[in-house]
Amino acid sequence: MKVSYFPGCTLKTTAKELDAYTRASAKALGVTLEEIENWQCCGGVFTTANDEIATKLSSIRALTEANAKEQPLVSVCSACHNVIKQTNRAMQTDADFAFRVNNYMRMQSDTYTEYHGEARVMHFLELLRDEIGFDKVAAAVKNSLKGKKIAAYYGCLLLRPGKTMQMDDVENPRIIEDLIRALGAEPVIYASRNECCGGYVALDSPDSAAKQSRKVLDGAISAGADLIVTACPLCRYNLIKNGKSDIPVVYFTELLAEALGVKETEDAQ
Amino acid sequence: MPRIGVFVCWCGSNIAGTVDVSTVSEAVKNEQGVVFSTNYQYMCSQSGQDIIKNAIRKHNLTGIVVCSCSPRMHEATFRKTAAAAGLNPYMVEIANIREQCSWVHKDMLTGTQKAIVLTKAAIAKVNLNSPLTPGESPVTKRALVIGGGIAGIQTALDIADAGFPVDIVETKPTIGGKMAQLDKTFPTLDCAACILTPKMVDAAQNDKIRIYSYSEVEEVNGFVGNFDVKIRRKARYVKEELCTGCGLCTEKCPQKKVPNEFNMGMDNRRAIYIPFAQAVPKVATIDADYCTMLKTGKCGVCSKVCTAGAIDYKQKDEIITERYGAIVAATGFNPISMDKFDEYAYSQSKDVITSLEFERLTNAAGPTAGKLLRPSDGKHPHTVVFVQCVGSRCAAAEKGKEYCSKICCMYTAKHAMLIRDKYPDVEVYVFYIDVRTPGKNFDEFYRRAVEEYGVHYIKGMVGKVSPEGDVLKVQASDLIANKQLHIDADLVVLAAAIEPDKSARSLATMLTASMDTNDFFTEAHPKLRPVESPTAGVFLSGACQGPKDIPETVSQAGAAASKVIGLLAKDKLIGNPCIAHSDEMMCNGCSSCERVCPYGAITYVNKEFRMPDRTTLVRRVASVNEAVCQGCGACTVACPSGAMDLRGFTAQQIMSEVDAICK
Amino acid sequence: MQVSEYKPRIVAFCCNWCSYAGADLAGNNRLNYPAEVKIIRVPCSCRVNPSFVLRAFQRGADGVIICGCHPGDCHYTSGNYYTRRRMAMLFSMLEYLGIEKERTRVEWVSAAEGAKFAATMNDFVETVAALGENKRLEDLRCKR
Amino acid sequence: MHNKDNVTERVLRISGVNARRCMKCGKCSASCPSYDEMEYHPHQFVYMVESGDVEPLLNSRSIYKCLTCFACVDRCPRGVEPVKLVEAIRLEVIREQGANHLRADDVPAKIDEDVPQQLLVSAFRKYAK
Repeated sequence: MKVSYFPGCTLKTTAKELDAYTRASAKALGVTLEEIENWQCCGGVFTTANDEIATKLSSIRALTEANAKEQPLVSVCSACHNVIKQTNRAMQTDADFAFRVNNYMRMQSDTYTEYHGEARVMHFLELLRDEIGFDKVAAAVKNSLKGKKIAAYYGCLLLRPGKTMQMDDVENPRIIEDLIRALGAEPVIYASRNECCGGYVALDSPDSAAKQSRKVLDGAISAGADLIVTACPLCRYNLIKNGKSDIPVVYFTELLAEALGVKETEDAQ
Repeated sequence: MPRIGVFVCWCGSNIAGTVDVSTVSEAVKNEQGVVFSTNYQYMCSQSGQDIIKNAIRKHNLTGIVVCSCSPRMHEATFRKTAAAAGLNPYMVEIANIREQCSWVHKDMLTGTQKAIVLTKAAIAKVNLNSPLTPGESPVTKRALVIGGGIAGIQTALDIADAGFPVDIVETKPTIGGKMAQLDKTFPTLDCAACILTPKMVDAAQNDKIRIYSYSEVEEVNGFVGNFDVKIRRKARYVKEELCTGCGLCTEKCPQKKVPNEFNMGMDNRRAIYIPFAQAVPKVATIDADYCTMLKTGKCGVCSKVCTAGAIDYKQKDEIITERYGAIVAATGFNPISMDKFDEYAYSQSKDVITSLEFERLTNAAGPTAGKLLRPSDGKHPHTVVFVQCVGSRCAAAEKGKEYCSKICCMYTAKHAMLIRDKYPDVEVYVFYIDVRTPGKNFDEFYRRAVEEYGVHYIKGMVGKVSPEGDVLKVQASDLIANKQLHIDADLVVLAAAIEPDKSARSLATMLTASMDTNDFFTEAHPKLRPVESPTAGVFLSGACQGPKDIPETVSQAGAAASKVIGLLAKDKLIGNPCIAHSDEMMCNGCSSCERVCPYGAITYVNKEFRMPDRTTLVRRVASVNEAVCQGCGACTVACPSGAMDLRGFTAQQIMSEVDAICK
Repeated sequence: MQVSEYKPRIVAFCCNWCSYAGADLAGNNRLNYPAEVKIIRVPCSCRVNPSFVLRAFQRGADGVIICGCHPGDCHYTSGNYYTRRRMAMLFSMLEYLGIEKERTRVEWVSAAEGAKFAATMNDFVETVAALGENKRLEDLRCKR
Repeated sequence: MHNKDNVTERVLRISGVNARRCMKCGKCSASCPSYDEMEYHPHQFVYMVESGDVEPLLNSRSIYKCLTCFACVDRCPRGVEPVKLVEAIRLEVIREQGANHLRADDVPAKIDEDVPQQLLVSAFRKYAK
């Protein structure tokens, strides 16, 4: 299948491997990722103020492009996915916002067609679960990760706000655990897996961010994990920075690429 | 031609002080149909009534207008007067010239003019009145109670006590309901079983009461006084009349891994089981989902050990039909699912339990024989956290319930107190939003928990429960101290919101009884008719009408019973003749009236009509059940073809009043 | 002065259980309201067919008010909700036809609200009187 | 005098929050991971906005401590969405008072070479106009 793909700024810089492993795994699973042309940075966080238009337009541009191609819009970075999905939801539910956005976009382009959140926004995890199916993923595994005890770290952006994200049970998610199982490894459940890593506060108050990250790390370590996987470059940065070298933290796509046997291929470089 | 008499009352000076009564009786003399008109000091007095009676006879009156006080005062009086003189009582109209005229106007001219108009309006209406006769229907002197919890048991006992036969239909293998699962009861701390089980035995032994356990209501037809009800008696694969309840089969059954619902799944039972020692009827039931014999045809242990020969693997569901005069819904409640509240980790840790599970945990007949032990490892807990309002007062409909579940504050105080009483070493925290204790001795009870038993009540909610190792890390607000608290708990108890039993909705549909948005049954009037459903002959008992504790349930059960007794005591039901009536020739069968009727009084029938050309035509037309219609008139307005009208308040009559007033 | 001379014709439909009893209570308490208000008793406000309102205007009424039980208190459970919806539609149609919306009103008056009944009627009559006669829908052929 | 009512009104409008729905259960504050970093806690934001007492919030560092993790939104039993109030108040400060909390010049000192882009754009979005 073909899907529209929104990589996001970090995937072109410090998180190049997240992008590469995603592309390699998608290819191995028969999914074509068509990168959105001239995509712009999502802004990192969704602004909840309902009078903010400009900060949401990059999402709108990506959404309308995917919609025109009748493709779902897939991203892999938690933050991009969160911003795009929340923006799309606002287009569906906030008529006033949609009206103003549509007016603005029309001024930019004569060919713009009215948009009300029709596009389907998916995280790469959802693509794996709902479109490909974890059973198919499991069947495609070449190097089983058997014996590894892996802690899934969701953070906040993947799941919340639950009403909008609708990925999984916000308080007791299982999508990454199910993926871990599909790859042959053993998921480790711990309570802080859906708590915030400290996020962007890391810049302003590194200490308070460190406390958050520590809580996550300690939770995963005491539950017996050998490895933490995440979908978010900022989560990974915070966990690695505050985890010293207690436990490795990798992107879930790296794990996927490894299990599918495409980690060392050209696609992943 | 109508012959109408007009009788203007002075009411002493009450009317005559502001209304010139003789001008009124004079002014209407030439109104259409009026053949007699007079005035008198007190029309409601014996001599006043005699004037009316004599005039009816002397002038062959076909209708009368009494200009007097409000019809709410003396309409019944004057209808009786008319009837005594041989006039149909519904040929009487009242012009309210006291409350709505003489008493609210000061000036004689104004009052008199208005009285004349009101009288003319009444005359215009009575011209169009037709004699009405209330319908009658017989009453089957047997009641059905649906649900065998404390509400249903109490209702049945009270009805039986008045001498009427009553059947209880209970979907579970035993009656007793939620109360049978409880340990102690607030605010007296007497044991639930000690006060409930004697009532269960009373019900079983009462020769007026039949208990259909393991049965469900499948279909309801008919109406007040005459409901035909189909009851499905589910196959329990045990002959109820032969089983002695010895329990041998339940000990020998090799299928031991069936979650025991009576203990909220905290231990296991066998595939053949008696829910608890005091079950009524004390009869074994085979759980077809687990029984090896029923599933594979190989086993038969219970049959072998049963000396009474009661096991019957070939038993089938049986449908019985009974006729009842009255039906009481007593379907009760359940705690809501905790799936949507996993911030409390209910599905992640065995040591996070609901309050109903806690009841079983402290019950001497429960899975731990009453010892407070953690479900996960059987260890004694040292810190117990109670969380109130889990799912109650929750505006998100997809998660919880917007209403207050009412019983949680009190049972939590009870639980906290019971722990501190038996195990003073255990620290108990209760997180609450508000403590709501309106009820006799309720607040005193809660204060005792705090002051005498040292339970820590903290205003604030719990944000998250994190199972870490063998502790439950509780993160919560203390709003008074303005602090975030972190407590390491061994056991967390959730006061889950309660909701009506799932069976209530389909039952309401069968009964055409209305429900609110939360699936609680709606009462006929929220203040004045709290135990009656708007559907005649259907009554409400217990938590199916709204959250209730035991004392409230029992008093409502008694109230419902007294309403049932009042109905069954009648030999026949006399209806209100002022009800809807459909002109079948005009009805186009559109169902608009059926949809607005709050009582389900309108049904559609296929009727054969003889056409002018002598052919016959079958048409679907509305038919009003006269015993059920209450005469509100909603259908008359909904009817697009004008077929539906309301007797006593016909469109013609009301328009004639409008015309008279606007002249 | 001229305005106060003019006496509008007001038809008030009152449900038997709440508003008619409220009107009786106004009488019991001797609370005055203008004699122009003439009450028609109906079992429930939902018995009021929009055609009755039209009829009143056709026959020369200057204002029509419908009184029922408070929402949630209807003797017949839900009748007043029907009234509310039906009359909202009717009134907006009437406004479209040129009958000022002040000439029509739905009010909830309970059996205990004698004072509210009188106050409502005083206010309504004053409002309608200020608008003057309704000529828009009056059918002169019906005039005597 | 600073027109308090206008600020409150603006905060309510751009947040789209109905503070009156709050039943003061404190579940937002019980869920907040930044609670101990804050001088005013989520439930106080809601209460203070509801009662028009926004001034202290505008001047508090608490508005920069919110992680926008949406835990308060997901767990609020009344659908109040406290995070939106925090955001609106922060925007009020940044927009109306031009008080950027983060200046580009200060950034190099705060970062290391591994800092993801995402952190910088998020922080600027949250702390600066």
